[in-house]
Order: sequence, then structure tokens, then C-alpha cells
Amino acid sequence: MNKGKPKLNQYSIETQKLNLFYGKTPVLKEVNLQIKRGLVTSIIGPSGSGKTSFLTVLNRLTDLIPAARVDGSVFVNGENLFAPDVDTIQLRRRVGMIFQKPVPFPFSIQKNMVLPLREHGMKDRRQQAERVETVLRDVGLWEEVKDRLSHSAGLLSGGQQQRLCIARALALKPEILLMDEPCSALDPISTAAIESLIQSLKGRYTIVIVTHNLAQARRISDETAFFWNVEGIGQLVESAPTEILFEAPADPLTKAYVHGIRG
Amino acid sequence: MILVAASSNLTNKIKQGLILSLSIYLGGMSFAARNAHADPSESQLVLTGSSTVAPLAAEIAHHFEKMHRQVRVDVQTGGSSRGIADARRGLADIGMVSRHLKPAEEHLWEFPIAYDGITLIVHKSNPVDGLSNNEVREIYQGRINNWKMLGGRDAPITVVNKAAGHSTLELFTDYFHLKQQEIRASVIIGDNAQGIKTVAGNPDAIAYVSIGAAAYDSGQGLPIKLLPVDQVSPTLFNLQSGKFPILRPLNLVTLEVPEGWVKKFIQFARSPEMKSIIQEQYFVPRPD
Amino acid sequence: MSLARTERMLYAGCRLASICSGLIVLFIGFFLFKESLPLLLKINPMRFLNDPGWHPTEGQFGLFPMFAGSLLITVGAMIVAAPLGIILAVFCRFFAPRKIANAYQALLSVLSGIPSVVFGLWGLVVLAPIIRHVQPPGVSLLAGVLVLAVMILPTIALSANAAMTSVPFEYLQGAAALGFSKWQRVWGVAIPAARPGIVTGMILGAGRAIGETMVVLMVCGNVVQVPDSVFDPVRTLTANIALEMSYALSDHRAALFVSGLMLLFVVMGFVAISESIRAKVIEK
Amino acid sequence: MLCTGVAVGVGLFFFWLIGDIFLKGAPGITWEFLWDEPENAGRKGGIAPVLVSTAAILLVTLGTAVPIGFGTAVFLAEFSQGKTTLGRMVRRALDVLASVPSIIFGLFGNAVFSHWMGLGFSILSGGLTLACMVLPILIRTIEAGLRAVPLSTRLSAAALGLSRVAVLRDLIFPAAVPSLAAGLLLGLGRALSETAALIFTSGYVSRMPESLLDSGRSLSVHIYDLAMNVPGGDTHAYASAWVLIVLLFSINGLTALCLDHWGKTRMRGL
Repeated sequence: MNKGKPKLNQYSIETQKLNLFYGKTPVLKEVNLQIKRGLVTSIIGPSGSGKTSFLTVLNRLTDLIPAARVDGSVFVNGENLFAPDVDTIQLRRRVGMIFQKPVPFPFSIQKNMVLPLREHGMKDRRQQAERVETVLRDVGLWEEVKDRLSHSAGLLSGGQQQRLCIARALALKPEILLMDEPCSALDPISTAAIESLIQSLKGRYTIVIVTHNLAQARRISDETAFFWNVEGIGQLVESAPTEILFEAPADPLTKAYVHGIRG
Repeated sequence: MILVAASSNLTNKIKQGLILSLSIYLGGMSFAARNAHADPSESQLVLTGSSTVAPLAAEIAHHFEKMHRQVRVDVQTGGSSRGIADARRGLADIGMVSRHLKPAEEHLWEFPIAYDGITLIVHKSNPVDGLSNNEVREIYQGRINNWKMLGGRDAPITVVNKAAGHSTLELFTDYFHLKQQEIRASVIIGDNAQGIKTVAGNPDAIAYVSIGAAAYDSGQGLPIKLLPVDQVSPTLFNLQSGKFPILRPLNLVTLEVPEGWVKKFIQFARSPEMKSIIQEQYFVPRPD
Repeated sequence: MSLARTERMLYAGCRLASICSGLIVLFIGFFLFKESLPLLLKINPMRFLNDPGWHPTEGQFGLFPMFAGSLLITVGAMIVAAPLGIILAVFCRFFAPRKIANAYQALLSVLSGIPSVVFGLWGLVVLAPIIRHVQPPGVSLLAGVLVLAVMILPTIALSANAAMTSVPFEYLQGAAALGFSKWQRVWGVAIPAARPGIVTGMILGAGRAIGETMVVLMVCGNVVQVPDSVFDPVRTLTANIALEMSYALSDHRAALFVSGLMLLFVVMGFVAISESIRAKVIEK
Repeated sequence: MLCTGVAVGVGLFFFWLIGDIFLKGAPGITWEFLWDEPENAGRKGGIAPVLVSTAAILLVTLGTAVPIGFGTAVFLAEFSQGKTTLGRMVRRALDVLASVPSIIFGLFGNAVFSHWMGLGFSILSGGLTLACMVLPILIRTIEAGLRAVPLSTRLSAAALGLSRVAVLRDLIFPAAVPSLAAGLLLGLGRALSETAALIFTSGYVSRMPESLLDSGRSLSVHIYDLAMNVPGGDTHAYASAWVLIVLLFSINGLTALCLDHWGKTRMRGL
């Protein structure tokens, strides 16, 4: 992985003819998508159009699903994701992921934050504490939790838990952050907090966010990709800068969807 | 047969592997470490076999251990056949056998330590005081099945028989000319003690057991009664004089010529000092 | 890279452990067979059923009376325990106030934890003398059936209760809406709906009964015979092994392993039946 | 009415049974009984060597079964997820093993450990035999505990780039500790109640064992021997049964506590 700095191009992630199967069932077909560095890209589309599956390919969480099989190619920062010498652990450090439901580990806030750091080789306690404080400030959680870092993370509210999960991922200094409907389990106030957090992260990270909420996609993203379910198989219909996709989509299907006619 | 040979070859290999890994595992166990003296067989004697000999052997072992603190003697019952088998296979250092060796067993070394008789026992409250040999036969064949037929109470007879493999059973059937197949029993027992316990707990039961065991327990106050056989009472005197009809030796057997502790133990068991202990157990010491 | 090695070692260790635990059952089968083989090769296997008696030292290997004993005891225990178990479950589920039902279930689970040797002790010291007053010798098929029934009753009652608890409430509500009385709701709706669970519990109990050794060894008298009445003593396959194993030699020993194999087959049969029931339920 | 009648009848019967053992056993329980060696075939004296042998047998049992059982449970729950052929076969084999009667384990132990390996009638033979017997229940309980860690936790741990070893060590094992304890206690209870498998593997010498290769009489075998083979042994048989049952009840209570605690921590975690 460290054989010289890879050449940075405009795209953070690039997929070519990406197909995904669960056993024999195809889930994604021929997805060609380019995701630009430092921008927020949202992925929209109806249920079953393979949005979440697409995200899990990008950090190879598909490896954990025994029957999943990928073909086609995916490049992250120009490197082939499925090359034989890829260290998935390093990969996942660089490509963070946030899930629909916040998943704090069943121990203290402190340990939630520190465990991944320690695993990635940061053993020094002072360094750890610094990093934890920085990212907790980034997600706006520091003031709320600084006095109770040793409390169980399970006691936080849903919104706080989700921000903790984001902080946990940010602590590893990822380059890319994948978010799978991060607000769908949250109340409007928490949602607003997360949205402004995403806005503040823009530029520093490449963010890919799956959302059901078209208004949200419009509010926060620079680029939008639209997936559709064709006979049970997810396909990319089109991708474009958000404004264009919503105002002047190329595909009639997109137009119908964003105007709420179908789906 | 080829299959069998091949499998035994394979099993030997598995066996070696298992034993190896097991011994490594054992090495790690602190409990075993406690016992890390050079050669355990030097200081442990295992006696298995006849349930008749076992109490006596245990008592002798007790005294033997007092004299030789470094030796531990374990006594386990299981019948004379097991005594023979374990001695043969080396599972026991000494087998206990309460009968003469059979022709097929004569490669073993036999050391009688005492003599014992077999008699019939009934509950103390049973009015019947004696049975002819024929009556015993018919009771065990199921032809006499009520004590009334023998002048006792009107109650069905609970016939207690020994499980196959016990020499007491063989001697009993030989003496009364019974075939094992024709015995109609109500309860099958293993040890002598179990027979005594069954009779003590059941006023209508009859069993045949070692005189030593029965007399000992009767002396302890258990409600059992020893019946004469062929009108000869099971007294020590009758046993010693050889008058009592069902007599047998109590043997210690070994596979090899006894050496070391085994030899010392057998000599000790046969020494004159053990006579009183043998008599305490209601067995008959060897004539001098 | 060292992390990957740790993972590989962990994987290899766990794999090895599971191969070990998987092999045990094969080992058991193999060894039972291996120890039986000398005798199986020597005599016609049908003789285990046809020989007139069990005199292994005299070359007679009739296991049939023991086989019958095992089956009779199991069937008898089921006849006593199954209705009682179902009734107890119905009581706990439908008739008892909640607190009493909970206490009763606690009592049942306490009983299911009592070791069989203690049941045997009780049967030998308390029950057998009572039976002897009715009809000697006391240690008998009946004693075995009763003690075993007590022993498996908690298993049956608890699993029947669990099965009835999982009957959807809507069924009972629906039946009530149709004007069914409580009895009709219980016997007509709840029990049929819970039948697979009840039957599985019964098979579990039967498996436990046929495999039980200590109780039958202690209270059944151990006479090798097909009994004429419930007051006759019997010997089961399990008791036969326990009684004679410690001193059995050569052919005799092999014959005991044959009876072990026989027992294993019977129990496997039970497992297969309960599996097929479970499979059917899942299919539905 | 029928139901209530039967329930009351059966309940009374059960109380009679339990009461019989407790009332007849309790008077025999003294410090001397627990401290002394048995005398006169167990009619007099105590059960100290029996307790020591029992403990030693259980130690061997758990010492053997826990590593193998834990490894198997981890394999089944974490590495195979029941989807590999090996995983399926092992699970199947364990289901069968769980239904094998204990006397068969006795035969097996006698043939393999006592004779084939030449361990004779010893605590080691008995303990290893029981280890085979308690494996299924141990594995099932531990596996259930491991599986109770939700997929979402595993996925998000993986997404943070935690290695499998780290996930197991930091997330899954801690969460499975109560179930491990519960499995251990269940296995302990099963092993403690077992008699038939021990009679001809660990034998019944009632003396203080000095090594694992000595024969040792377990508490349950002691009860059996006193009840069956010792005229006048009933009093001490009852007292020993009392001890055994009290031990088992304590173990069951602890198991319930473990599972209860487990339930609570799970809930708190989410």
C-alpha cells in the first residue's frame, strides 16, 4: 500500500462496471460512478435499489457477508480496491462508515473513542486524549460529554450516539466517510445537528451519504447519484451536480422520481 | 480381517497422538504435578476383584500401609472374573479371586490367604430355620414360591440371585446342581453387601452370600439369619474343620512371580499376624 | 501482518477445537462398534434377539428381555407422565393465578435439576418398600415406571407450557369470540396448536427415560425377563451395562457393547423423529 | 377443577419427595461429616475424600471441556456462521452427542480412556469422559452468548477497521462472559449429577486421591454405593444426597444470576 504516493486525481472513488451478487442473486448491475474529492455526494433512490449495498462495497464490508461476490472494479484514490494485496483493515480506517442506527459499543464513551485508535497503533494516552477532544469538538459533542467520558455510551440520546459514532470514525482521520441514512432514526433537531456537521466537514473529507430524504440531499450535497430498482436489481440511472439533477435531470425516470411521481 | 488389521494400525497411530497430547496437557495440570515421584507403580498397589475378598483385603491393606507409609493400596470390587482379567491385563497388580483357578487360568500365580463358605440367608423374622438341599433347588427354580410351602408365613418368596460373573454364583449353582438358565430370581444383585441389604430390608427374601460378609453384618446388628446348609451350621468351627459343605479359598493372584511391594503385600497377607484380622472378618485362616 | 497471523492462529485453534468436538460422536460410534466387532463376527447378530436367555458366560446372548424392559419402562413412564405433564402445563397457563403459576414452574425446574441417583435413592428407600407391601418383591417394573415418570414429568410439563405460551393470543381470542367455553378453548384450540411443541417435549422425556441408568438399576430388580405384570422385576439395556460392565470379559464385554450400540440406535431413532417433527413445523 | 386437583396432588407429591431427602439428610450434616474420611464402608465417618475426588473430576472435566468448547463455539458463531460444511457437520454431530445416554459415555470412557489409553479407573478417565458429555451444552450456551452480539455491532466495528481478533477480544468476548459462566455452571451441574458414566471410568475407591491417576469416588457414586451396597448406609446416603442437592441448587442459582445479569447488561448496552 505504501509503494510511493499514488497519483491523486480528481476522483476519490471511481467504479467501473461494478456488479454485486448475493449468492446467485444480482443486487447491483453495471454501476459506473465517479465521486469527487472533498465534496458531499448523496445517493438517492427507492428502497431496494442497492444504495446501501453500494456503500458496503466501497469499504469492502461485503467481505463479511459470506455469499457476497463483487466483480468489476472500484478505485479508491486510484488504487484498485480488490487488488490482492489490499489490507482491508487499513482500507477501512481510510474509508469510514456511519450506519443508519447509531451503534455505540457497550462500554464507556471514552473506550468507544479510544479502542479504534489503539487498534490502529496510537498507544500514547496524551495523544489519544488530544485526538478524542478534537473530534468530539468537531462533532459538537465535547461540551455535552466532557464531564462524563467514563459513562456508558448507551446512555446518550440517539442524536448524541450518532454524533459519537461519527466522531469515532473521524478520529481515525479517514479520507472518505460513507454515511448510510445517518438521520433516519433521529428526531428533527438531531437531524439538523448532523446536517450542519456534514456541512462543516465538507472540503476536509469526501462524504458519500445515502438518504431517502430528497430535501436533505438537496440541502447538503454537491453531487447526487440516482439509483433505481430494475426487476429487483439496483442500477445507477444518472449522476450529476445536485442542482442539475433536481432541476434539469437528463433521464425522465429521474425527473419523475424527484418530483415525487414515482417511487 | 484385513479391515480390522488396518483399523487397528490406524488406531494405534491415533492412540499415540492422543496419548502424547494428553501427556502434554497433563504436564500443565498442577494437580498432577503434586504426584511427580519417579515411578508411581513403586508406591501404589492396585487390587481388584472379588467383592468377598475386598473387605478383608482392604483391612489388610490398612495395616500394611501403617507399616509402610510410602505405599498406597487401592482395593476395588467387581467380581472374581474381573480380578482375573485385571491381573492378566496388568490393570491391577493383584487380583482377588474367591474360588480356585480354572484350568484356563493356571498360568496365573495363586496365593490363598483364607477360606470362606457360602450360605443362605433370610430375614431374622422369618420362622424358617433350615432348608434341605432340594428345597433350596426348588426355591431357586421357582417351584417353591411361597414360604407357606415350607412352614413359614403366607408370603411369596423374594429370590435374590447374583449377577453372572461372580464366583459365589458359580459355587452356589455347582453345589446345588442348578443351571444358571433355570434360576427364577426376583432380584439380581452384584456385591455380597447388596444381597445382605436386600434381605435385611425384605422379610420374605432369601439370598446366598459369603459367610464372612453375612456373619460380620449380622454381628453388626443387621436383621438377617444365616441358615445351615445340608444341616451343617455355618459356624467358624464347622468351617475350620472342613465340615461345612460349600467352602472356597480366597486367593490373591498375580500375572508374574511377585516381586517388590507385591511380594511384600502377599507375604504380609499370609503372615500369622493377619490371622486375628481374618477371624474378625469371620473368615477362616489358612491352616499352619 | 502480525495481526493477520494472530487471526490465522485463532482461526486454526478454533477450527481444531470444533473438529475435536465434532469427532467425539464419531469416536463413540467407532469404539462401540470396535468393541462389539469380535462378537458380531463370531455369532449371528439375530441371536441377540433370539437367544433364550442372557447367560453371557455360557454363550447365550439374548438381549431381547432387556430391550423389552427398556421399552416397557419408557412407555410406562410416558403413559404416566405425559397426561400429567400436559395437565400441569394447562394448569399453569390457563387456570392458575400468575404468581402460583410462576411458583409452580420454579418448582418444576428445581425438580428437573435433581440428579437421577437421588431419585433412585428415594425410589429404593421409600417407594419400593411401599410397593412390596402390595406385591413383593417391590423392586419392579412399576417402581421404575413411577420414579422415571416423576423424573421426566418436569421436562414434559415445562416444554408443554412453553409450547402453549407460544400459541398466538389471537387464536384464543378468536375462539372466545366464537363463544367457546374455557375448556373448549384449551382442549380444542390451545393444545392442538401447541401439539408439535408438546410432542417434542414428550420425545425429549422419552429419550431421557430410555437412556436413564441409575434409577432403573436401583429400583427395578435387574432380573432378566419379560415381565408378566407390573410387579415383576425387569432389567433394562442400560442397567445391564452398568451392572456387569465392571467385570465383564471378552465375549461378555463385547455383548455389553452390542447392547450399548442397540441403545444408541434406539436413541438416534428418537432424535430423528423429533427432528422430522421440527422440520415439519418449520415447513408449515 | 381437574387441572387444579392434579396440580395440587403432583405438587404435594413433589414436596414429599424433596422434603423426604431434606429432612432425612439434614440431621447427618455436621462438620465432621464434611471433614472426615469414610469409615466402615461409609456407614460412619464423613465424605471428605469423596468431595475432593468430585472436585478433582470436575476440574478435569471443565479444564478439558472449556477450551475445546470455547474454541468450538467461537468457530461456529464467528468463523463458520453455520454456513461452512465443517460448521454444519460439527453442529449436527453436537446435536447427536447431546442426546447420547450417559451410560454410553461410560462405555466409551471405559473403552478409550481406561483401557485403550491405559489410564485405568482414575479421576482422569472419569473427568475426560464427563468432558465429552458436557461439551454440547457448554458449546450451545457459549455460542448463544456470542451470537447475541448484534450484527450491527460487528459491522460497525469492521467499518472502523478493527481486526477480527480485536473485535473478538474487545467486543464479543466481554459480551459473552456471562454466557460463558452460565455454560460453565450448566456443565458443572450436569457433571455433578452424573453417576452412570463414572462407575466404570473413575471407579469407586473412597480414599483421599493423591493424583489424577488414582481412582476417585464422586459424590453421586457415593450415594449410589451407600444406597445399593451398604447395609445400614441409608443415613449417610441421604446426608450425601443433601450435600449434592445443595451444591446443585447453588449452581442453578448462580446460573440464573449470570443469565439475569447478562440480560441487564445487554439492555444497558443499547
